[in-house]
Amino acid sequence: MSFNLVEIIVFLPIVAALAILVGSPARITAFIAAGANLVLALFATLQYANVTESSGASYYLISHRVFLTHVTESGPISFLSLSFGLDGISLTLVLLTVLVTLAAVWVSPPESKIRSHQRLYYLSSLLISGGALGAFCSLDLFFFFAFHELALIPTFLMIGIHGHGKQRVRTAWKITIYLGVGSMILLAGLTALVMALGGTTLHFEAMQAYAEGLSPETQRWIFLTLMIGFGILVSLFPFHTWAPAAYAEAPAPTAMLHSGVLKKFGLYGLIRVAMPMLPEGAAYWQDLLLVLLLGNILIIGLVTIAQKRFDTLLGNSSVMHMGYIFLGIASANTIGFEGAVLLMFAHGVSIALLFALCDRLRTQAGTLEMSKLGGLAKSAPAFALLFGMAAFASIGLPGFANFTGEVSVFFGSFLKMLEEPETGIQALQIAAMLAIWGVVISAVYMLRAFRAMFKGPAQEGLALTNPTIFERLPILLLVAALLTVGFYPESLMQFLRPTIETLPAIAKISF
Amino acid sequence: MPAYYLEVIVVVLGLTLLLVEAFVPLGDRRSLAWLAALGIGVVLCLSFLVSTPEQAEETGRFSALYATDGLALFYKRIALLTTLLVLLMSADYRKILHQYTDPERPQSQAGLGEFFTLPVFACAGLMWMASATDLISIFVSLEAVTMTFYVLVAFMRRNVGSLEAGVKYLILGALSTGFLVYGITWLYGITGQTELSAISEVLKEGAVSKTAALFAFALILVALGFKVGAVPFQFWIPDVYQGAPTPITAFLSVGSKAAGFVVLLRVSEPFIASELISSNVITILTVVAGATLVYGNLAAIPQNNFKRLLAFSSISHAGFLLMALASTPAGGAISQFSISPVSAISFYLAAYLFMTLLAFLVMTLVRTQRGGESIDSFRGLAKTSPFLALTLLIAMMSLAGVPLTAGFIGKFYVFLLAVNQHHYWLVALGVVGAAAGFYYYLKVVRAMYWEAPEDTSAPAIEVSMPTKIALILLIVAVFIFGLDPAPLML
Amino acid sequence: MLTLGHYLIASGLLFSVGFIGVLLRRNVIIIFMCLELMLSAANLSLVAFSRYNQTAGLPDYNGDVLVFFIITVAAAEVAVGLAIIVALFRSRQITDVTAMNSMKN
Amino acid sequence: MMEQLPWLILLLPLVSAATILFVARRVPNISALLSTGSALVTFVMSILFLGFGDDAVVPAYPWLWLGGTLEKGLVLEIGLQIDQLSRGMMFVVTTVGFLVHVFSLGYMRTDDGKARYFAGLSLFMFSMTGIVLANNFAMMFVFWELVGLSSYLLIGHWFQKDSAADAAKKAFITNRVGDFGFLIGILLVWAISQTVNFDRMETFFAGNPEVGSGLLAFAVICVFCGAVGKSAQLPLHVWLPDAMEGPTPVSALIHAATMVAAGVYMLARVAFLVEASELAAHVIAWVGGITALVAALMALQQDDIKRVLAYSTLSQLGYMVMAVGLLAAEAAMFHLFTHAFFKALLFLGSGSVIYACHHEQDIWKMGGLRKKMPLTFITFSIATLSLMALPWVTAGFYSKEAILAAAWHESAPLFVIAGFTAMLTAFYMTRLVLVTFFGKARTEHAAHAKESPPVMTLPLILLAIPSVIAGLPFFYERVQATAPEHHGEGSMLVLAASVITLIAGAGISFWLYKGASEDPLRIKLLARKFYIDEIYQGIIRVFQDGVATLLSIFDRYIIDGLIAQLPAYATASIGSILRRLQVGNLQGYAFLFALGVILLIWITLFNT
Repeated sequence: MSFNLVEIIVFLPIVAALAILVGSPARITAFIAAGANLVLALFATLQYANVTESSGASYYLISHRVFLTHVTESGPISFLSLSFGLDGISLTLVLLTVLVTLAAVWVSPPESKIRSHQRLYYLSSLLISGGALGAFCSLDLFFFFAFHELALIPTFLMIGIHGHGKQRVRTAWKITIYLGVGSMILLAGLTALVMALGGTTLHFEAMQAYAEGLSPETQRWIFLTLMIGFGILVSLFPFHTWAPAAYAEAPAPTAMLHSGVLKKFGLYGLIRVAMPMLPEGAAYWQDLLLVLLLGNILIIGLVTIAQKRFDTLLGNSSVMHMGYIFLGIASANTIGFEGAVLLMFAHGVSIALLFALCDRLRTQAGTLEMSKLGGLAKSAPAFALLFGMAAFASIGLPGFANFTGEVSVFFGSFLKMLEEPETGIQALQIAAMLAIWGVVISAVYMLRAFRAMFKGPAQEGLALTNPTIFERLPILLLVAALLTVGFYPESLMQFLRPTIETLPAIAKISF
Repeated sequence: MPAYYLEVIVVVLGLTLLLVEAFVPLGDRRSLAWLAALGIGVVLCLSFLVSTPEQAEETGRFSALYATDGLALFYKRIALLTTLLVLLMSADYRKILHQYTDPERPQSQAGLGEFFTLPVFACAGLMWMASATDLISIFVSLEAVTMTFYVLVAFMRRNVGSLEAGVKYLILGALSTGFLVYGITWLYGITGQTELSAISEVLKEGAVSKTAALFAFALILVALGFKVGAVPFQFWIPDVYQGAPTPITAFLSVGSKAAGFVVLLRVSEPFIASELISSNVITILTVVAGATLVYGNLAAIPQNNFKRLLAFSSISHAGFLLMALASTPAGGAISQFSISPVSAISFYLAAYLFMTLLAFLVMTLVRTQRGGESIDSFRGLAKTSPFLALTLLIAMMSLAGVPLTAGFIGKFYVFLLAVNQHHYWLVALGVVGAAAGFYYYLKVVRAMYWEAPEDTSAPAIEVSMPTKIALILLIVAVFIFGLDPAPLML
Repeated sequence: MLTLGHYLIASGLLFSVGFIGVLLRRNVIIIFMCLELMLSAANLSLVAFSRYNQTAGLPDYNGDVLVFFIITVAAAEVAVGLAIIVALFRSRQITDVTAMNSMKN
Repeated sequence: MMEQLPWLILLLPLVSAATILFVARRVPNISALLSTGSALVTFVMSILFLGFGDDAVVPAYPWLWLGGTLEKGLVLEIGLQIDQLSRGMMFVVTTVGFLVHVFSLGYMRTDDGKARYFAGLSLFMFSMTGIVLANNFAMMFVFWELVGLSSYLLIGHWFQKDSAADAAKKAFITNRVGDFGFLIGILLVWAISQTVNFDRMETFFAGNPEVGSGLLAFAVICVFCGAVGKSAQLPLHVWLPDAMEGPTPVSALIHAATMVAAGVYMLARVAFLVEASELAAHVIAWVGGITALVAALMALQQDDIKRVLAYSTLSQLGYMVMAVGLLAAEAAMFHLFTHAFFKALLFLGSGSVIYACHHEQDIWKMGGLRKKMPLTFITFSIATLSLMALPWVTAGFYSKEAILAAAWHESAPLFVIAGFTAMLTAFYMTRLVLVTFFGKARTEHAAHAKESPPVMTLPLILLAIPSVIAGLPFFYERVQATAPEHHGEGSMLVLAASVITLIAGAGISFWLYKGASEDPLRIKLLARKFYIDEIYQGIIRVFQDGVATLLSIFDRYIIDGLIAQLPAYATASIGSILRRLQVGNLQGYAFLFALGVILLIWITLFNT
């Protein structure tokens, strides 16, 4: 029963969670599992790097365990199989998950400080991480969907038990049922897709082979269902109302993992399943997607400006940044997709970083009401510096990964105008121009928050301590990740570019 | 070893148990339960050695009456496993039972013996139903099972609820039998046959008057709908499930529902196969499935008695199962999709067995040691006994259809089938139902994990060894078959 | 000359009388009787069918065999049913069906 | 080795900023010397550059390779362009940068955030060099934002002061608004010319001049937005006066000589774009002209010494932008070149005055400093004369002359505006010098003011030299290839106009402010800066914050209500209705059973 590297990466957190359940010390096991996973992921990246040159296949480090076969005249093909594999996109998202998980476990308080259900605190972070890893690496549509849902109950319990604020029970209910409905709609869409593609297999590549035969009408309504399903999971504009409150009231690790990592599942789903298999459907609904993502950027952007508390501000800002990634996906060309995946990585790391700092602020300063805080930079300059870096990263300052992602998304949305100059400015370009105004909105709310909390005269009775070296390490880890991808984007692009250029049914660069 | 030996052995087991209870001076009646459970266990193992029809030597008239195909064996094992676990539950439940049978004499365990043997006879009836392919044997086996359940439901003489539930179940059960019989007569009248295979030939030729055939099917559907808990006939379920003793509610919700579905599968097959009436049959099945989905899931939302909640949950699962049944390709066409409604329904029922009995096992323990059936009596269970809380959490996750549990794969197949047959309205109702499921299944989880226990001094619930093993096995089953459904696929 | 139709109408009427009896009457015992009425209606139509379904001149006796089964099952049902009704009567001294609604919505 | 030199000049300040931030934070003096050292080295290297002669080709580093091949596909690279335009600008940036560093050694000696200050300065030098040497729009945009960041850090250096924190935030956000337009401009130009590299872009536009005029005009105007944001042209000028909250050397370096000039430099770099679209050039010219006029008007009534100089910078920048708009990019660069020196000198001079008067900035609380601070007075008046464009003697004359000549040739109304602004410039500068240095000391501080230490006066002297000779051909040729010629027709008229305006402006101001102890002119409108700040504040409060609160209510109640709460309420209520169907009594159930049977039979029999 030999285990492939990717399987180890996926099942390590889940096994660690079970170990904690059975009784092994929670924080240490979680630490070991998260650390080991980071090392394994880096090892997989190295292996992936030198494998890429040799063969032209799209997936690497494949493991394939067939559970159900479907007998066809040309012999049995795998209907349901637990198969994992890595390509550029899933590798980037695996790295994101592993990084954020380590940071989340690192930032969680030691068991002594947690009131009750200590084991659950660490167990749920590991389950969410394992679920995300499983979803990102799975090549089988069933397990792609199944692993993602692993995180639903842990989030419910974590927000309910360890969350902050009086409303947390209501918010826990809301996020669970909302995501439950979203995943059920997605399930209906996916089953419709499976059946439309012959219903003989759930494996991505095999399904892709059937994709040509689909008539545009079926493509349209299936893509709409998938878009709504994925949209709810990713807090696309009208379906976003669960996200801000949930992230604000969730405990630090859950907020970090859910907004940083799990939300990328829907986007990954759009890139991996919806766009390649339903190209006409995607083209048909592009205008609707553009309007919704502008809702994300402009309307939720302004709503973020109106927030009085920093954690709800962060929650809304994570909803707003989804708009850019959707813009990358909506442009349906290689540059847009590369920008989208880069932005997924960058936003994941930066929002996790911000939630970690925000949680530390909440524990030390007692409140996150921006009007009550002020002049904290005087008492904790190092913390202010780190917070500044995270804030500027999230509003897209060059040198950080977010800017690289945003720039490629914007270039992607103008690529069509470059390739066919006679078409001139289309809906996509107008949407992109309006979306760029989001850059100003994010600067406004982030700098207002930074100015209100850290600058100005020091307030009496409000002192922040500088983080100790041990506390600083996870934050520096995430900042280092943002800087590496910001200054040297080729570190991720060398994997992303070949994969995205071989993705079927999206426009390539031809000039 | 031909298949019907299994039923014979079970009946003999029941009789010996009665004799032992009558003559052997037993210290504690509970040993009867272990004996019964042991016997049932042995028969379960035997069921794996049963020779399938090819090896069976005699063909004769009997094989028309009694089928030993894969489907029959599958549902026999479901019946045996359910009885085994119900016996386990009743062993735990004897204190409450004793309290309501004759409270004056604390030591005497007068009525207890029958409570352990009747399920064995009911199990024999269920096994027979699984392989009944003739109208007469269907009717007889069905009545045998309902008869035993009448007694079991009304067993707690001193408890008002139990008696009331018994009477309700009796009257409405008898009413549905009346319709069953009338349906059988009409079916026999128009086709002149009583074996299902012969009936399907006659219906395929279509030499029969359409309205008469549909009328016969409607009548039979009334009776089977009642048995399975489909919408227009499900009003008895909440009251009877709440009133009956908890092990019997579990037996009813799993055993009788599974047997009801296997009979429904066998009876509806000829009607769906004949082009003459298949479109009408599919329509009525779709309507009933949709209504059951809506009623089962939505009425469960305001419930706060856990037993009643599980009753509505069993109705909602019946809805999903009917959705699969309604997605059989009409007119006997075979769809290229590799999973047939029969295998989907069988897998769903097996998964349903694991998760529901898991929930009932925990509920029996909480009922006996916390004294309440409402969700509030589960408060703070996570602090007082974390293992039970975790088990109930897993059961609720699986019932709600959270992936990587057997419950989800069941729902996944049902959705696949429904989409394959373009029943998009059913899929939409399924989505709403499953979403509502997320709410009412997690209500108890909230009670367990967030609210503090009412009296913090209550001792932790102690779980006897066999029950603990059963719980662990069921949890493993829920996850294993949630990951790899192959072993349970027909 | 009595044809199959007459018998069917008779058994149909009998069945509906039994059914309406169950709906309207309040006393449990009376309801029980009406249930038996419905079963006997089924027997009547069964016998009629087997009488008129001639196969090569001889009536098809399958229906009659089924009648015997129905009669025995009805008997067993009555035995068990009455036992429960008696137990209910002993514990609550009522036979009125409408009084039994301790469990609702 | 020679082609590695440009990389060194770019990365040295970054290295110094990084070392200060991570290593030398605890030891402020060392970090100060480190930063000044790096400024000196870059200054020396930029002089070496001047001797470069041909344009050395520097290998570019592919920063973000988005697709296609390295040559053909979309590759955003960090490439350095060394031509006479960038060499000249580098000379200006490094000279003023180095002198400001030296001045800061004295000015910031006692500041507690000294290490952070010098790290900010080095970061600024890095970003500014990045903009100057950039050979493509993407890289320029990257450093454009980094310059915005460093100005945010430096303006908000004394972050304890609320006004400084707000000024920094205001500067960054206004710059961001400019960057919004700039990014759209870059993307449109990229879409039109299929490249972001300046050289390839130039060959493209040279190749087909009849490219879509409407789209190109919009694209160029968007690119111009970037310049408006950075060089504080009219709509987005509000941040520059507030930026005076930062330490004075910062104002000198960033808000006089280099950063604000970045916008003009960028327009000069893409002059071919401006030429390609006639409508855009027209817009640019008029925005420049109006900014010059309005800024000069506002400068008349300011009492804070640094605010006067800030508005005068605005007005001079208006001149340069107008020149670019009139397709006279060389004149603009020439004026930028000379203006950098004397405006830096003016700011440093005012810094030395403020330092002497114990951080007093209001000119009416000074007076009579002529005798007490002779050196500062002399250098300050030289720079003032150069700003007022005293003919033949000062550098300012030559460069302003070039712009007036260009205005004369292109459009009469702009020439009139330029002339009138020149007069206003003369007026407010004379007022400034008279009130600050002449008459008697009005406050204690002014009375006890004494000359600043040599470390601060040395840069003043060093800057005074170029303020005079920068305009002369022998100096300018060495730095810029072609000085704009003087002897076109009508140059005599232009000369006469500038002389007349100079005398008129200075005269009136001299007559008004000779020995005045408080400001005789009381024009509320100008003192309150045309109430533009208040108007902007109102717009933000209504359109942004008002709409934001409205939207957040809309979001919490209506969207959430419709999409989440309504369905939840609907299902729950249906649930409770269905639940009441369980009536509890047997007859009820039997009745519902009967109803069910009838319904079932009806559906099976009567519809397909």
